Amino acid sequence: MIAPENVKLAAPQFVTTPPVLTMRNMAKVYGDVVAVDNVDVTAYRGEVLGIVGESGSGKSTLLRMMNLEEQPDHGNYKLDIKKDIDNLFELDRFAQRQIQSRHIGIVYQNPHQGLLMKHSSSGNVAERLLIAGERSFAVLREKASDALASSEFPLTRMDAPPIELSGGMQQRVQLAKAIALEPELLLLDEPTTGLDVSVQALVLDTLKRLQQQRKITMVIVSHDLGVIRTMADRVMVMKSGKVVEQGLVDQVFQDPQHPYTQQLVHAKL
Amino acid sequence: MKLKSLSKPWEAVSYGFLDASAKREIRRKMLKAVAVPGCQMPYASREVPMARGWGTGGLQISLTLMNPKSIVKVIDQGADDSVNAASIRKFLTRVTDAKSTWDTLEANLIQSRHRIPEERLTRDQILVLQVPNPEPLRSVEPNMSIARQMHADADYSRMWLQLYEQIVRSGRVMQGASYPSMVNGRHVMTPSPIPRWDVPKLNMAENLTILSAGREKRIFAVPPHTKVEPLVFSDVPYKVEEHHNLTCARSNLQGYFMNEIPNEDGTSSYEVSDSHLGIKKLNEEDGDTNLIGDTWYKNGEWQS
Amino acid sequence: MAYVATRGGERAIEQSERLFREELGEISLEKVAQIRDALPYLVDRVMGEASLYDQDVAALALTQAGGELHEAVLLLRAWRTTQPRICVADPVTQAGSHVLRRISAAFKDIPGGQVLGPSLDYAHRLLATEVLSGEKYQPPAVDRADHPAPRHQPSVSKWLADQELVTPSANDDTPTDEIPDLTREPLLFPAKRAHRLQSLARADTGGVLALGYSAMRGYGQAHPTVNELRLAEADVQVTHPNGTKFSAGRVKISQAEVVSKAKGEKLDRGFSATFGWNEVKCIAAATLDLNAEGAEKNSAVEEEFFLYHTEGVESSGFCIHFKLPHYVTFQSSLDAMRDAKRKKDTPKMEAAE
Amino acid sequence: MSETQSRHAQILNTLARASIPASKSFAEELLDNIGDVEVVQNRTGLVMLPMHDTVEGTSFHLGEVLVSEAHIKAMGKEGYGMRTGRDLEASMAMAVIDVAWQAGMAIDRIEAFVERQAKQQEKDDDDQMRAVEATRVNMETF
Amino acid sequence: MTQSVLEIRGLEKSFRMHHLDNQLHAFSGIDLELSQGEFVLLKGANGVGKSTMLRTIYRTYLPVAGEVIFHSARGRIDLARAADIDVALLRAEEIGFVTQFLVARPRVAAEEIVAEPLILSGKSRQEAIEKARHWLNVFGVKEKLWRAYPTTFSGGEQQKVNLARALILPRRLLLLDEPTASLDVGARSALVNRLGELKAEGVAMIGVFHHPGDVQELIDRTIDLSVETKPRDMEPLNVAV
Repeated sequence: MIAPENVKLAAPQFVTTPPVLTMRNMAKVYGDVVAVDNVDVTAYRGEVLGIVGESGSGKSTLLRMMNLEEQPDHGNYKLDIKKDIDNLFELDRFAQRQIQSRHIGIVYQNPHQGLLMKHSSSGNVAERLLIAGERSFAVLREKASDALASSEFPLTRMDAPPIELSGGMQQRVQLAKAIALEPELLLLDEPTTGLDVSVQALVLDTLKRLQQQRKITMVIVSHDLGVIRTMADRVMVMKSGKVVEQGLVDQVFQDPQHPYTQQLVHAKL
Repeated sequence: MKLKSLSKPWEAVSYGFLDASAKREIRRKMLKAVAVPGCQMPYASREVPMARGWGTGGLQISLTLMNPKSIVKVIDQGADDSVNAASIRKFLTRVTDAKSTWDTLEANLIQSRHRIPEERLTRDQILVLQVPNPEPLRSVEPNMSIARQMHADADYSRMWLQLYEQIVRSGRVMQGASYPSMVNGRHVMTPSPIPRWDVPKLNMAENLTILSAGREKRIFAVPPHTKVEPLVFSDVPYKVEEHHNLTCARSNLQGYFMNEIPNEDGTSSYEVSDSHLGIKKLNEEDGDTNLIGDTWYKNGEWQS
Repeated sequence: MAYVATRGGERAIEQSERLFREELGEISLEKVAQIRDALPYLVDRVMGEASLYDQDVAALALTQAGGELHEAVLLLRAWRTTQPRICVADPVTQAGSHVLRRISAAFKDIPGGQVLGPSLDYAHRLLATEVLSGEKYQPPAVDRADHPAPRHQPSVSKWLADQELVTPSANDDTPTDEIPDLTREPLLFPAKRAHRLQSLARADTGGVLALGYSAMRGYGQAHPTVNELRLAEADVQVTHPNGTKFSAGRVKISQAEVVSKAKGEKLDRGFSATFGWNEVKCIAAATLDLNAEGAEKNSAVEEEFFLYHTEGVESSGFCIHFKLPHYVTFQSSLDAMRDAKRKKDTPKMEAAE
Repeated sequence: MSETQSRHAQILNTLARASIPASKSFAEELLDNIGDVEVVQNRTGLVMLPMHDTVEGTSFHLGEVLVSEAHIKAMGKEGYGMRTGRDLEASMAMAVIDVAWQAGMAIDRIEAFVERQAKQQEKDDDDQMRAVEATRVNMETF
Repeated sequence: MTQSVLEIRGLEKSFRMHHLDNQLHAFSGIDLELSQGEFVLLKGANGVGKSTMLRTIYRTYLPVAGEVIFHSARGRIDLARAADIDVALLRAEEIGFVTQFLVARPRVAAEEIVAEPLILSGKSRQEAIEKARHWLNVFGVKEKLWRAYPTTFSGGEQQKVNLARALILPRRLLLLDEPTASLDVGARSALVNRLGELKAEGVAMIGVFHHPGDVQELIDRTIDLSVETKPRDMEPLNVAV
């Protein structure tokens, strides 16, 4: 018999490049609640890793850890771009912020979390470049408009503040900000939740195209199985802080192994 | 023997008003501030007999630095005779028995609100600037705890962003006075609300400048020969106020920072902001010579 | 002959101060005594906000400032800087204070009983207009009880702790000389609890009330119930050179402890105390203390927000400093505005050059 | 605490709150026979008054109390007076009475003076607390 | 001697339905070998597990026993046990799965969708688009539709776009799950031609066809699953890949 777990743990035979992101034994407890319970994550260059689970499953906490916003109780986090650093969580706050601002992009569900709503949209993007030390106004303008254009944001509105824009446009500004420095890792936390279905499709499409063009490694967290199915190559299913199942996205959706995944898939399909 | 003969009369005010422990704390914090140029050092800030916001920060520094040999100049908005300058000068000399002067060249301690004199300061002079808001990040981050963390991280992107936004909206950097400046390549400080005209005077200056905010309880410093660079984009140059070609209606001085005086007919006339510089000019016209010292600007042009 | 500017400024400020003082008129010991005796609660408020306890000096400050509260507090605080610090007294404890009023709104009755003491809480607020017609108002005397109330009262807090409804307070064994003092060291955040409570003790009554009230109305996260409110007198316990401890006299203090209505298994609590009798400040300040834990950044109940903004001397000083000339900074902004307008009027943006 | 020290504390407590005119005139009487007095300290100043918070037990400063202080040496003893307020002569009077009591001078008269003052203070306190007791809310209503 | 592409031994698939506390058996004991350029037809009655088998090879379904040895250009690998990331890599480069269903994305033009596999495999955009237009033309999609969004197309037109996309890139192994169903005559013959070309290029194919007659001339071997295995029930989920 073939145990599904063994398949999951099989060492890659053909893919020999090291993973872009490797997390081992990530754990976080809030009070009495175990938010993340010894989770391992591996993500390879150019792939889209989906994480599904209900609210409270720990998926967002895990994503915040990937963004170095949240420190785990224990665990090991390595990014390929910083090969010499065995565990990013052992770095001081300052060094973590350097990595966060230069190598990781994030799109939050709530644009208020990711954007300065009253600054210009281009300024929101420019801030990322400023953090990285860009000091030419002309270059800031150029790079901000490039990033906005890549996110399919209409450049006629590049100096409009996000507060005057629709939800879909706000997410494009977030996306432009996230990709402005061409990060190795793009994190998406429920990026389309709360948008109209049609707008949601457009934003997902932009994401997909961008991901393919730039071969970015993307981790997308959502409770919406449809979003994960559209976007992800591989998927991890989380429940109560644990990964109950992971696999290729079609396999997890069509031949789920774990009782919880079966229940989830049956309920949602 | 009577109780009266044993008891002392009821009165006690220390020399220089502040008690020894307060002066000691301020001296220590000034040393720290000099050691880490541009970094804000918190201090207790004692209450003095003047309302907060009226120069109590500068006053505490002056009171700590002064001795009976001090010659102090106090200016407010460039003027020695402005009401608050007069009030502070009166208090300083009363509690220290020091001499006061209006002449920048004669003073060894200059307490100022919002201006740096036009005549170059020397290594033997200390400039004390009164600071209302010591935190350059205040406009982008009102929370002090977060702002402190940003300084620790040298994270000034929000400040740059503010300049970016101003150019996007108005076509130029709109920051008037208090132009945020990088000190010694590490800490961004507010040079207190001096006009942009005065900021270059801090860069690699001969004199020590101490900046002190009494209400906000912060001291910071620009030691002599320290870099002070206004935050500017590499392709958008720093611009001082366009006062190069203005002429003082009273003294005929030209090429210094001016005050605009609205006329009844809707036009404006101008008056040199460094009031004692104007007085010297008038006195030179009356026959005195060489009253005006070396100045940072000549004919409106910066002299490096 | 050298040109000399007229010293208009110095003359003007001198005459301005004279004008103010002339209108107030003579200040005499009798006048100060009258203010001290007629307005004890106002004197209390000034002593509390100045954090300097002396009724005579506080009454003098009030008289000299014509009743301008912020000025009076500033006068006292500035004078305080000139006085040497002799020593630190032993800490006032709940058990050691002489209680003249104590009530709890959390319980109908409490060990030791509800003692109203002097209060207008249940009085009808009617103006004694007959006084303006020349009649005298003579307050009726208190019908004294045949036995005195106990000097000391048990604390409601202690009872709650015994019931395990609150986490009992640990005993702070900081030597008195090392108790943090924000008049000698800067306030930094997160603030030491001793700094927070000291700052609230000195805070502006109106400011604390406004922010505390906003928390009570729902901008905070916890709703207060008064667990125990006390007006008391406390001994100033000092030490004779030979080591004997004694009380150098008594001062009036007020204190309030509030509790949140239970969310978890234990009640959250807030505390405040101040010099003088000033109940409203203590309840409002204790409400801020109650709400501070885990408060949102930049909300009114966040420690940094309320401590900075209830410092009466700083806030009033900063507010009136806007009367000082600002023409240099204004000029600098005007220059930028005019330049920006010129650029708008010409088509090309300099920034894009 | 020794018995003497405890008595000393009672005397100091009483003297600190004693009538100022009475204390002064009594001290003046004592002064005639005290001999040389060295004044170590006589000043007004501040006593920091901390308090225990009932929530976390933290000691914090309520503020400062203005006191007058007198510290003298006479007859081989150190006399000390401190009372709230700014009256330097009042604290000096306290120090004088204190130093005399410690030196065993005019003990009977001092004890009698202290006794009178203590009684008066007791009476004032009792009157105040009976007024307070009248404001007690009787909760046993049914 | 042609090279072996796929060696299946003792392959078994069943589905465990936790919520029904039930085990659904699909097939067991399958052995199969496939060489370069070989075309194998899977046949058997409805519900015998033909599609299930294709999906098990593709790893949409996890086999419960047996081996699926694939001779990749990179070496030999057991698809039943390979790491997900390796399977994903092989799907991108060597193993294609062709169905009649298109997963179109909004606001992506037909030619972009078709060109995508080529772009992902590293071809230049221009070259990929040219090839895409060629194949759209071959499968009979009118030129005016090339730059339109397939989300608005009829089912038949979508299917053509799908085939063009699925077959644009030569693979080592193609799994064909009734790709001809409901195709019009022209498209069907174009498909058969294309499959023939691919076969000639050495692509190994294994397929399920509703009308095997359509591909009669390509078939090298037929495997009857009704004989090979004992089916007990239908597939649990029938969801398009």
